[in-house]
Amino acid sequence: MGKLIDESGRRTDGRGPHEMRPLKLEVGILKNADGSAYIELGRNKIVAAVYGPKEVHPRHLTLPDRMLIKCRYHMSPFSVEERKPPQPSRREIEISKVMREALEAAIITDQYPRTALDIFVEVLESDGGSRGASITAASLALANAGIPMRDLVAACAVGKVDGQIVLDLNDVEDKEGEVDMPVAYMPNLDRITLLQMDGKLTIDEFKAALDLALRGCRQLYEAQRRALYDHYFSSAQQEVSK
Amino acid sequence: MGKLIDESGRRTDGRGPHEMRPLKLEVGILKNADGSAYIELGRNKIVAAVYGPKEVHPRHLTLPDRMLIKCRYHMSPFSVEERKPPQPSRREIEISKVMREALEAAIITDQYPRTALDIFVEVLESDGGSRGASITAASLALANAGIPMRDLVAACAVGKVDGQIVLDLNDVEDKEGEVDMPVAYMPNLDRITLLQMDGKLTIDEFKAALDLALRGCRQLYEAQRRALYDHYFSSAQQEVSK
Amino acid sequence: MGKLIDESGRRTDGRGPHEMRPLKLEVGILKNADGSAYIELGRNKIVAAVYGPKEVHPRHLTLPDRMLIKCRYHMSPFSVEERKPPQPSRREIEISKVMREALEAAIITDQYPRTALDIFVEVLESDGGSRGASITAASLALANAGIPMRDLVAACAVGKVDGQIVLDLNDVEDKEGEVDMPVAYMPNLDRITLLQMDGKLTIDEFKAALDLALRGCRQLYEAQRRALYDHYFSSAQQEVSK
Amino acid sequence: MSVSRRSFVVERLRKEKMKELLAKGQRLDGRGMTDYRPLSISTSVVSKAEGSAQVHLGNTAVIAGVKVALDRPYRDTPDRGNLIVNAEILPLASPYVELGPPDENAIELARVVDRGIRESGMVDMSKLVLRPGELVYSIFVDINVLNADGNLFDAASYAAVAALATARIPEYSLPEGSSTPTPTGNRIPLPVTGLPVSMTAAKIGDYVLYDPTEEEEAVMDTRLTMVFTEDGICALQKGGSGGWSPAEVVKLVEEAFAKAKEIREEIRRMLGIGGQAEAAQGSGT
Amino acid sequence: MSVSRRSFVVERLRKEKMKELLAKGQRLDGRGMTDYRPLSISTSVVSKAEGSAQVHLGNTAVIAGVKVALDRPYRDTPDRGNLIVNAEILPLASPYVELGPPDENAIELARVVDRGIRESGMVDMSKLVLRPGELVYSIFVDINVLNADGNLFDAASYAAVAALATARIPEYSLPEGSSTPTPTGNRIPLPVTGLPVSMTAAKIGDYVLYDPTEEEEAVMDTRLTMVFTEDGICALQKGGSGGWSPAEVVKLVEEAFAKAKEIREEIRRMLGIGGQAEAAQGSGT
Amino acid sequence: MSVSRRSFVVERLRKEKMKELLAKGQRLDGRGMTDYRPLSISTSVVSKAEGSAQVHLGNTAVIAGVKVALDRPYRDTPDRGNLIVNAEILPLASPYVELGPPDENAIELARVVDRGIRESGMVDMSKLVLRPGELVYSIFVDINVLNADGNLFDAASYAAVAALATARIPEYSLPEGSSTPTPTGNRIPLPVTGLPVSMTAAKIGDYVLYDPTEEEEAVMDTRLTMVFTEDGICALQKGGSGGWSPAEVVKLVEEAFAKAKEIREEIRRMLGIGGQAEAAQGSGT
Repeated sequence: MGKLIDESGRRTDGRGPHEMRPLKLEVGILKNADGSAYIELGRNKIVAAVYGPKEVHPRHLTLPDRMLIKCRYHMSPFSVEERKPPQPSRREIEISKVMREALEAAIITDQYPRTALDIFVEVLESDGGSRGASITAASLALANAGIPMRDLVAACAVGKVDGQIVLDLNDVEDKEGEVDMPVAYMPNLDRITLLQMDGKLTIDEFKAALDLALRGCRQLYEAQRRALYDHYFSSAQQEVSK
Repeated sequence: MGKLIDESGRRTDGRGPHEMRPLKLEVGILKNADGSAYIELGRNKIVAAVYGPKEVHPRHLTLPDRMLIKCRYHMSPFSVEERKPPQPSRREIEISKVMREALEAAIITDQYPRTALDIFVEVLESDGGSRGASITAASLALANAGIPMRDLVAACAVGKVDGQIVLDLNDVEDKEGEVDMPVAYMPNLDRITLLQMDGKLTIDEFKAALDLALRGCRQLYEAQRRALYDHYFSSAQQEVSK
Repeated sequence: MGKLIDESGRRTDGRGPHEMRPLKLEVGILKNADGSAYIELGRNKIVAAVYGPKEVHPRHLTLPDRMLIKCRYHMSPFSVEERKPPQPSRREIEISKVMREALEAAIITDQYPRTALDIFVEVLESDGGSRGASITAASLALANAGIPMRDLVAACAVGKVDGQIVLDLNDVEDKEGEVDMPVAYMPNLDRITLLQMDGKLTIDEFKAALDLALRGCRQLYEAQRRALYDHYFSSAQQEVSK
Repeated sequence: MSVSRRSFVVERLRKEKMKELLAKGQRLDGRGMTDYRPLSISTSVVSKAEGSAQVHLGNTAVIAGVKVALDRPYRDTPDRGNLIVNAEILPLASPYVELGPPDENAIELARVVDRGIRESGMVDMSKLVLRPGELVYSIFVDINVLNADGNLFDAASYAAVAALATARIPEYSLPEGSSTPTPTGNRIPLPVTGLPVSMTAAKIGDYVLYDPTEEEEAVMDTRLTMVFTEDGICALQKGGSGGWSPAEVVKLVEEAFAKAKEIREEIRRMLGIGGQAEAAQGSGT
Repeated sequence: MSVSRRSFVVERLRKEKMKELLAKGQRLDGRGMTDYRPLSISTSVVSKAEGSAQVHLGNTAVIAGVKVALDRPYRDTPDRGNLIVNAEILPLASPYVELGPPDENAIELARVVDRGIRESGMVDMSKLVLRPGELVYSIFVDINVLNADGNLFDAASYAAVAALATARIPEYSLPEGSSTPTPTGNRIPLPVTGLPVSMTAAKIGDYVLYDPTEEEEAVMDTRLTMVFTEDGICALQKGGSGGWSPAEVVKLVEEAFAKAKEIREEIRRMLGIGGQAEAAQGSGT
Repeated sequence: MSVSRRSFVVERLRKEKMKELLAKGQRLDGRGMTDYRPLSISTSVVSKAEGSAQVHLGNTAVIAGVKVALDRPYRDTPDRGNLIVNAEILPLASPYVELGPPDENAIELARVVDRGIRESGMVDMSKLVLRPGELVYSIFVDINVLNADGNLFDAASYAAVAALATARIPEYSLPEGSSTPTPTGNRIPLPVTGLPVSMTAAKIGDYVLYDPTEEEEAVMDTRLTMVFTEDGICALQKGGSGGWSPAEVVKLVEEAFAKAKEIREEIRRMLGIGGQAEAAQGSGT
């Protein structure tokens, strides 16, 4: 019996091992962006926005056969316990890269050659698992912007806490747990587009963790589809009622 | 009766409330610049230079209908009590912006579309009111460069010191006084092109302060015209006497 | 009798005053670079590489009548006693400049107008005299890249230690000696292309020091030619034996 | 935020259209000249921040967060806490934002908000001292512009003011003789004495209009941001490359001073705090 | 390292050619799908570093150096030494490197190597403490890529691991009551408990191949870097803008785990250290 | 300062014209080969600086200011004060200056001036110590180029030397046992022992000319800056992408050493200080 999971199998926030935190998804929340979305997962609060396709600038970066995709993951100074200086940290730069790669796998980039697409994510509050939540939201923002996609990307983290494999680490589990493993997944295409891990797992534990992560992603995927449906259905409603 | 104004109404440097510090203006003091000027106001010592109109660089910043104006206000490391690191501070960046806007109002920018104009100001010694003095000098440098202008811009600060509205704050009044309010003004066009204020004023005090600032600007304006006259008249003299 | 040279005229590493440290030169050691070389001089371990001639980027830096030469001298963080932060120091920026000028004198730059040439030097271990060793290696890398040259550039330092003029300062002599004077020289053209000095010398001492430096450079020059010969001769051998 | 990539033809056409409308006393979005867009403020939106507020002013959206740390006071104010205001116009806020460190627009925004708060005396910084010259509270206010649709100055100021007015910061004690501050476990409000109100108007041709949208700012001649206390004015910032006549400025300041009182009441209502006295009381130790 | 200036026509042709070969089970350099290129490791190559190693993996060349300083521990790990891993893809390593501060590729490289070392527990950082919360050893690992020909992750990891495993650092003592650490004059090994092994594979079309060259990476769909301890896996990093099926990942991890044991033995042999116990013993004090 | 935007056609024509003139022993401005342009030095021009000097050398104008702070000594010189020389080629100095942090030209300028001062022993840094290893005077010399018309090295050096030679710095005392330095209220001169003199010559074709203008530097093959003490030489810096023959260098150094004595006397006269002894005496304690 450890300190992060009690004898009845409850986690610090009362969840069971395979349970995800409360989730809220919203599409189209920013006026200027071509597409946008908002996610709350536990206390994570994250805004994602997409601009493009648009001209490439500076021009020599133009790709003749596909879209150039840029991505910025950024945490607000007040999003964490101790104020984070606003300039991008090495961690934020790495996450920006793996997020871009996770999302690019879903985008049909050759449909708009010689253009650029910017994906911006701002973490207003961070609570463990922010990169997964960011990908989940950014994927909705891409859909909202009308970017041609092969599938939605859903992402969450699994980990090992007090010796158990658990879904969707919260802040304290992320910091004090043994393992953190974020996964991004396109359920329809059965493709993993982000996979990171740190901490020690046996090979069998790894397989169980991956399996659990994919289940979490499928759950998020359903929520993403519902959020899109709600957004466009109610929009359609309004159009009709005009 | 306060510590900055004595019972007979004299300020720390012996001036009356509505009196300006000793002023010296010189035009055309740098050889390489297209236009330049020098101002001494109290212990302020400031050099201004103008380069342009010239090619825009990088080219994508070109404005098709007007001149692109850049402005840099910079303080020398030895210009203040405690050495200032040479890289531009946030204060210098803000002043560069409001200075540019204060001067741009006077420049007929559509006469040279697709060109650039650089305005550089270096504060060699700072003594309170350096932004006003900088604008006053830069305006002369613009005239010296032959840039087409609607009017000259004259600028000074007023403030509240020991409860009184006074003209042209010196260093100690700037730091220990209650209010600092820099104003830039084009007397001929009756237009205020810079207006900043910090500290508390009633609305009536504000009106009095503004009025005093405009009087100061008109005084500087006369000095600017005299400096230009002296510069070009003596030049003309020399031409003739050759 | 000083602390750096003993009564029998031996230096801290056992050398006589006019003796150079053990030297090792290798040509063509990196696969990707267009030319490369490696030098060991005492404990100095330095890699040099050349890329080009190639397109100029950004394009507005293009020189219509000659090659644009860039040069970067950089020390690895672990190359010195106390870890050096990886970003270029002011010292590294200055050395990059004088190195470029020392090498440019040997390059026939007008043979490839409108192109760029990059020279990169990485000091893996530094032991006094690294800029001279860097130039000596970079000169070989240029030759290895097939860049048209007027002559090879050989470079070493001389100095004053315990009152004596000595050749090829080692680390402790560099730090505790009285004078350090790096010299780069093209023996065939009899041209000095780098000359720096700090510390106090009489005019006569300076003349003696310069003389000694040129002797050192000629010695290095022979070693450079031998290294090139070995490299290309053995290459030729291999070609033939195929 | 740069508008350099805008088409100047479109800009010119829009300006003409706008002046036509203005001549009839109309704005593109139908507002009267002195009308503000709908304002909403939500506070305590970020639980990890000591205080936070999200402001919507029409389509302009800004979030501000307050964080607190213990630090040395600045050399010239040994007996006062530190106030640090920073602003970022996030790249997701507008197609015209460039990535990179804060540019002149973000810096100006932060500094004008800072002066409005600082000079109004809204937070009594002299109460944020643990040991003079040695240890004080540092109050960080970070402002993020999430959607830029004009009048960032007012929206950012309202967000910062609301975040400060509703913040609860961890209390520390530093007993005489000790050199390590210890948290008391209490969360205390900041010593807030009143609410400064930022008011911004723009001039297009001869017309003066309040709370300009991004479209209006793109064609404006000049702009004036005024920050008011209950009793007067505490900060001014003129913007844009045109000029104001002195008469226009005086009229504007008088008019806006009156109007600021309404907005102050509106903000108070949204923050759930009463009059100035009550606010002060609510924040007294 | 940027490949943006590569010709996309050439890239496409190469990809087709490569797939043709792969369909016959062949790679451009003749290796089998799971073969690594020849690996060589030289240690103690830089005498001013506390530890150093140069790795050649085919034409990829990397050098790593270890330096040590005394410093305060990080606030959240007061009872552990500091580990700082930095990587530079030197401009001399490839025609595609841009000058400037480390870009996302160099930062990712450093962070993945760091995680592999840190999470494996290779160095027992709890033994690198002189006084908890106050003074610890800071271990700097600086990685330089000298020639970039693919699979930088594995080569950089081997170099860093080898430099740490063979480092001899100056020992300090900090007697109770004293505030200045003094060198004992001894050089001691780091408390090394085992060797993590990085394994990287790339997928091109339906083919999975280990230790990709730069040419292979230029056309790959996706990549996976796995770091293994003796008992399991301790770090993962997926790269590239394609995706892996879950089945592929599981198969790859199982296969690579087995293969990592061979490489660990090879590295041990090159470092002249025996089994894990011996390595641990060699570094205990 | 970059000359990259100059027209190369004009450059070439000018070079030809210049060589024609030089063949007749003439320079564009009529000077002889070894003539310096008129030199003027004003000191104490900035009252907030501890020392300052403005130098005009022909149309080249430079201002230098000295500021002093108390600080820790550098680790390798615990018993000496700190000397920090910084130079900026201000954007107002020339159409070819790029905005931004000091580039290689400004850095080289600062470092060459620094070496001339430091190596000459002009300021006895060992006298600027309050407590060895703990607290010393830091002397900041900031150099601004106001108008760049060639030979910045000499002009900057004269300005820095003049500012240091005439500086009056606030004296501090640090009594045994105390840890806070207190100002004595006195202003004392720096411990100046002599004046280093910088001399620069350029080579165009076969002609060697002193104190080159910007026009001459634009077409020169190479340049040599030499700094002399009373007794010899203390710093050298070759510039430009051509080369000197050893014979040319030796001749130049001998000739310039003699000429430096004249310039040192001229500077002394302008600073109102007598011979070396007097200068040293004037600055004692």
